[in-house]
Amino acid sequence: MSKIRVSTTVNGDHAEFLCESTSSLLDVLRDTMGLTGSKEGCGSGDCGACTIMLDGEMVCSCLVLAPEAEGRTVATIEGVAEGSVLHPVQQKFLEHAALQCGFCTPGFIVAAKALLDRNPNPTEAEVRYWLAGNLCRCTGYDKIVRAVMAAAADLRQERTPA
Amino acid sequence: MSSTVYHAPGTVEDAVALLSADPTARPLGGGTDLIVQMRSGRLSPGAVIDLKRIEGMSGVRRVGDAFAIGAATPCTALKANAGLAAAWPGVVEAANLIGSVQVRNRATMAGNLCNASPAADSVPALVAAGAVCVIAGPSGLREAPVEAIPVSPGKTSLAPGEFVVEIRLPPRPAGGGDAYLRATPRTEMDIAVVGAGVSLVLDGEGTCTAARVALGAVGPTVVLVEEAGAALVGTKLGDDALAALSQAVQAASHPIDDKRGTVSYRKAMAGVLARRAALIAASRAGAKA
Amino acid sequence: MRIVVMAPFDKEFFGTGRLDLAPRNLFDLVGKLDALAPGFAAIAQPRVHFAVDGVLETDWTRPLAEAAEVIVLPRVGGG
Amino acid sequence: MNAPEQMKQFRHIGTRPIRPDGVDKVTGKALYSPDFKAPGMLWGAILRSPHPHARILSIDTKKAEALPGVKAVATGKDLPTLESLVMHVGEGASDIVDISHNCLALGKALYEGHAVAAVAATSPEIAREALGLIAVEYEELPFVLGLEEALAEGAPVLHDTVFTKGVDPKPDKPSNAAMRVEMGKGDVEGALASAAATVSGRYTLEPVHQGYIEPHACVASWNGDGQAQIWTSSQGHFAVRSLTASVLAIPQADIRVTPLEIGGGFGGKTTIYLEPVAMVLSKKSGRPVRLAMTREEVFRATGPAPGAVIDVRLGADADGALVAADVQFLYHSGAFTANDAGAGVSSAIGHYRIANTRVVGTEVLCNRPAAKAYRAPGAPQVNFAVESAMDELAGKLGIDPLDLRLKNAAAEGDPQTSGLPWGRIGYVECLEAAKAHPHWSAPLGAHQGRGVAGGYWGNYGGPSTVNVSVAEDGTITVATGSPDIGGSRASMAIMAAEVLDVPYEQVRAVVADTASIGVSMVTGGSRTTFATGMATVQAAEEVKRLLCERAARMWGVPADQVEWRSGAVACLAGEAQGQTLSAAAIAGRSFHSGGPIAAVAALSAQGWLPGFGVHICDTEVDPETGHVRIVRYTAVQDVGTAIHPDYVEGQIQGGAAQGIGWALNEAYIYGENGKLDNAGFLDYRMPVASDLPMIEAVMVEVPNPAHPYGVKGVGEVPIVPPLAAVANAIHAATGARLKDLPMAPDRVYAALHPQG
Repeated sequence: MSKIRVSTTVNGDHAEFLCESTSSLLDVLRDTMGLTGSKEGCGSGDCGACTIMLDGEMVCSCLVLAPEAEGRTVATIEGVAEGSVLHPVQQKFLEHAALQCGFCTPGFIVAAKALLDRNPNPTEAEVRYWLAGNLCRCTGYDKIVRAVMAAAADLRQERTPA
Repeated sequence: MSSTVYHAPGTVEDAVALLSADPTARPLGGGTDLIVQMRSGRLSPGAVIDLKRIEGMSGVRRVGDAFAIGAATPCTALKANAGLAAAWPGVVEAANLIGSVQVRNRATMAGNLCNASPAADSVPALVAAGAVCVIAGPSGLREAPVEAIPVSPGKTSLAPGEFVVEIRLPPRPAGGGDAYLRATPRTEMDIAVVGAGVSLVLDGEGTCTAARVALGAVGPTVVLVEEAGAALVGTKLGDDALAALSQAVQAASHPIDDKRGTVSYRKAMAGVLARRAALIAASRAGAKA
Repeated sequence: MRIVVMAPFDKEFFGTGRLDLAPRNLFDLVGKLDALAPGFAAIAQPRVHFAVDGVLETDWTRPLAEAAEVIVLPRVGGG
Repeated sequence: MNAPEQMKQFRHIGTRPIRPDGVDKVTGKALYSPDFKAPGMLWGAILRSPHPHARILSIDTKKAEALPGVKAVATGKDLPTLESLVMHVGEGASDIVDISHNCLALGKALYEGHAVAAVAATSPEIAREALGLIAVEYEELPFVLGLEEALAEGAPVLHDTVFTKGVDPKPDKPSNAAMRVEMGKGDVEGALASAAATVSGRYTLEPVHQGYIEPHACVASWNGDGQAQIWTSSQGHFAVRSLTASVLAIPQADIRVTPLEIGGGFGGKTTIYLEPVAMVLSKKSGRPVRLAMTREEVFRATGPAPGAVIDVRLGADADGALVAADVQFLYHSGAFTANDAGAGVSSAIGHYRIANTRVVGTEVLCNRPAAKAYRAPGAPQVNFAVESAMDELAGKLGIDPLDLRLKNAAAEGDPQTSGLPWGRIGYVECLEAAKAHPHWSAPLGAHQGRGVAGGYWGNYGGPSTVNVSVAEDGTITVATGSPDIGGSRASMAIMAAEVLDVPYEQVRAVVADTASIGVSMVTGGSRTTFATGMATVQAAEEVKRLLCERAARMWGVPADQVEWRSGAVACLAGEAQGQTLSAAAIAGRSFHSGGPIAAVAALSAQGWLPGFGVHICDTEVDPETGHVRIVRYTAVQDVGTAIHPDYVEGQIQGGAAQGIGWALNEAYIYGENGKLDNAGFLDYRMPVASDLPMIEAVMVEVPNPAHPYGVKGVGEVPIVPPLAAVANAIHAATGARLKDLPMAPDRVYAALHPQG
């Protein structure tokens, strides 16, 4: 069977790839495009390690067929920092030691950024429920939640300079 | 090698033609069930028909005081529609219990319905609300109540070539309110051990004039329990009425023992959740009555 | 010197939990124990810890002339 | 005892700098096992047994081999026949024959998911298709999953080569009881008979999985000259090397294992599953081969922690002094003899002073995946039973549960279960800190209850190699052989910077491959900060000595006329008196003063001490649904000295969260057919963020006198107390004593509504 040609935008750049009809977008990102920051922890949408933004909404890229990306906009962990300047969520994850093994971290950062982009002042409960689709086995979530709350505070400050 | 073909038709007619051409073809909405089943090898359709490129398939339309929800509308988009969320909070909440935010940004109520799992979260709420499906097929469009779609786990009443294009919710009745609750071990990312949806109408005195109660995961399909609704009608939802509701619900529950729950626990929870959901629905009805 | 052999090695190898031997060091002890129960030396490194006068000792070259008691006990690893 | 180092003012120890590998991990650049690709690489896949117990009559691979794109097929017959040899593999002892047969079954499939054959092909799709073309003829055999069932007369016996170890006389028949370990002293029955208060109970637990988010994966490339490379993540690449070499019967130095970033292990990545198979496929195909597990394969084929049946009896006098303890338990080994029973025996009751004790543990073989280490392996199960019984005893005696524990708590010099005296342990300090913590006396709401439990883990030391080298500009590289699973590069850099009194950023720590550093034991047993840290300190001290010696020679003064001061060498006498030479000044000219400056420390660390923890848990139980919410959680632990407190707290919080998951919802669920029914994260319910509150980690510091900075292992202890802490809190909230894990809503509901 011939492969499908897909034309899309990834982290702001035009990208084209060939894929099988049933390849996941995650497989294409990782194996075809070399963007291995998105991880596969389960392949069934239950762990969130493959979280990306598709047309501005966060989704599990393991549950998106690669051909579905035709004409759409994809943003991955690799595009979160601006060059060498980390996004406040990334910076706070470092400062709060919100990662141990780091495998779930890209998914958490994409998801946390998506939350703060729409809700700059989330409660702890809102953070916890928003991130419930991202499994972390190392941290018990404590430092992750603190890092996201701290990043939110940082971003609010940035938006309303004193 | 993958033998599944991917199609993204631009019209309902094309989608029907593609589905008719291959009885193993499956419509693809959010894919959160379909893709998992394909990956695990439980399902290998000859084709997947992506509905999202069809005009009007994504989004909530207001039709007078009623609502038409496109089959490819993700669950989170329901929450974003203030009118819908105010009119049918139980339905919107139910759809937004499925999976995680990531999953709900893709998952659709039509997919939840047509996956035909007895534990589908949005379905009891839709049934309680009296929702109707618009179905496209080789002979055009037809309508069917939501509860008529699933016939057994994984099986629907849809004929070859048919797919759900829209779910319609009626106008919220004056004095109406709805609610959905489920029991799960975790707070999120879980499958309902039991789910209960209640939609009811209260008159100015607080007396229930109409009620529909539907249950998930207590039988091979989501069930509408008419006796349970009847137990509320004519009452002010006092203890006796709620006890009668629980009893009716339990009598209509015929669950199985599986990895997610036991028969006795499911029956017990059906009673508890129906009662709690009825009280929430009533408070919502009262709030707007 | 008193050699105390704990479970499961007492029953697995020696049929007793008490031995009296005069090893130069723990390498020598392993050799003497293997002579009593062939096969012990093969499992000593992966499965056995020795305690000399109440303190775990992983250096088997340490002279034992002054020691009063060696305990042979199961090695516990971690995850 | 040494002077306590902690009295000193530290420059770096106890600070919280950003980890050196942090930016790679928050930007997605870090390379984990599944991320690695080699040029020309083939994609492998493994065929697994659909049966829990079956004889493999034949495997026909011809059709698979004929499929275009398939380059190699392997079965158990492609692995060499080995002599039985027990090896220490970091978390315990395993027979290399068992490890080989677990990588690829030979003769019999012993559990559903047991690897039976493997293929390598030019694409993952072709590899998967080829699996379907392998014809395996099975003769299904009766299977057994339960502990008591496996020991019953007439039960299917997994191995006709296993005769129970640790019983006298030696059995003359093979059985599923792989090993029996018994320790004790005194007259247990007599003491129980005359005790003022006794409690007894039977506790059960299902197997649980470590649940690391990164599935196992590796790439292997084995050349015709016998030399090979393996890229993989593991808790110990030297263990990967020695085990793979042993399974393949080849020299260890012919394999170079490059450690990739590891996405969680918790004990489960101290062994091998894929590497020898990828090696065989690579040799057959002449190309690098990647093997990676799906999540489902991880659940079906990699190590769960054993389930258990535990019988406990405790007796105390009227004042609450324990007089007797009898603990007898069975642990699942799964398909091959495992190691947890011995640890369970050592970890059951050693935290209390009890004159009359009997602890008996038995390893039981059954048709489940081979049990593997999981964070304090063997301790949480038996602790759940003992600390639940302690709670019940406190209730019976009318004594506060913390006071009952304080009254009996073991301290330095008290005997362990083995009879050895405890060293400088901190159980009493933890109990006192828990009692003084505001959580212990905070008010509770409706349907809420508070539970407490204490526990411990022995920790370990062992072999580590560290190379500290100074670049020409005076910056320092610390290379260790210990995979960094949760921030250890930061801890090593902190310790080296402390020794050298230089800025943290002047020191960079890396994990070196097996060809670039000496042998190091796995990152497991809570040993890395202790043992590899000790080697780091030793090597850094040697570098400091070398720098001083070089400076003295540069100045032409005797070595005792210089001194290390604020990260530089100061001259104390002669013409250069008052001058200083920085590391950069010395190292930059080191080619003319004797050569580059570097030091290796290779040691077997001794003097490790166990860690103790006390956890306080508040639960709220919905009486109508049995749903348990964790309202508040405080974990107190003696950590010796916290080198990087953030990562110490992180260990405590993560361990507590895993323990809470174990307590409430995690369990392997099997169908009647002997197949695992919940091999995925949806139905294997690990806690999600919304299931947990903040977990307050309280670090008590009782320094270890044997470590230069007082380190005690911290990683494993925190998973020990939560099981009972949660159970005791549920009891406090509801009056119901749950003795079977998990305490999922249906179980709690059933306990609250016994009549249904």
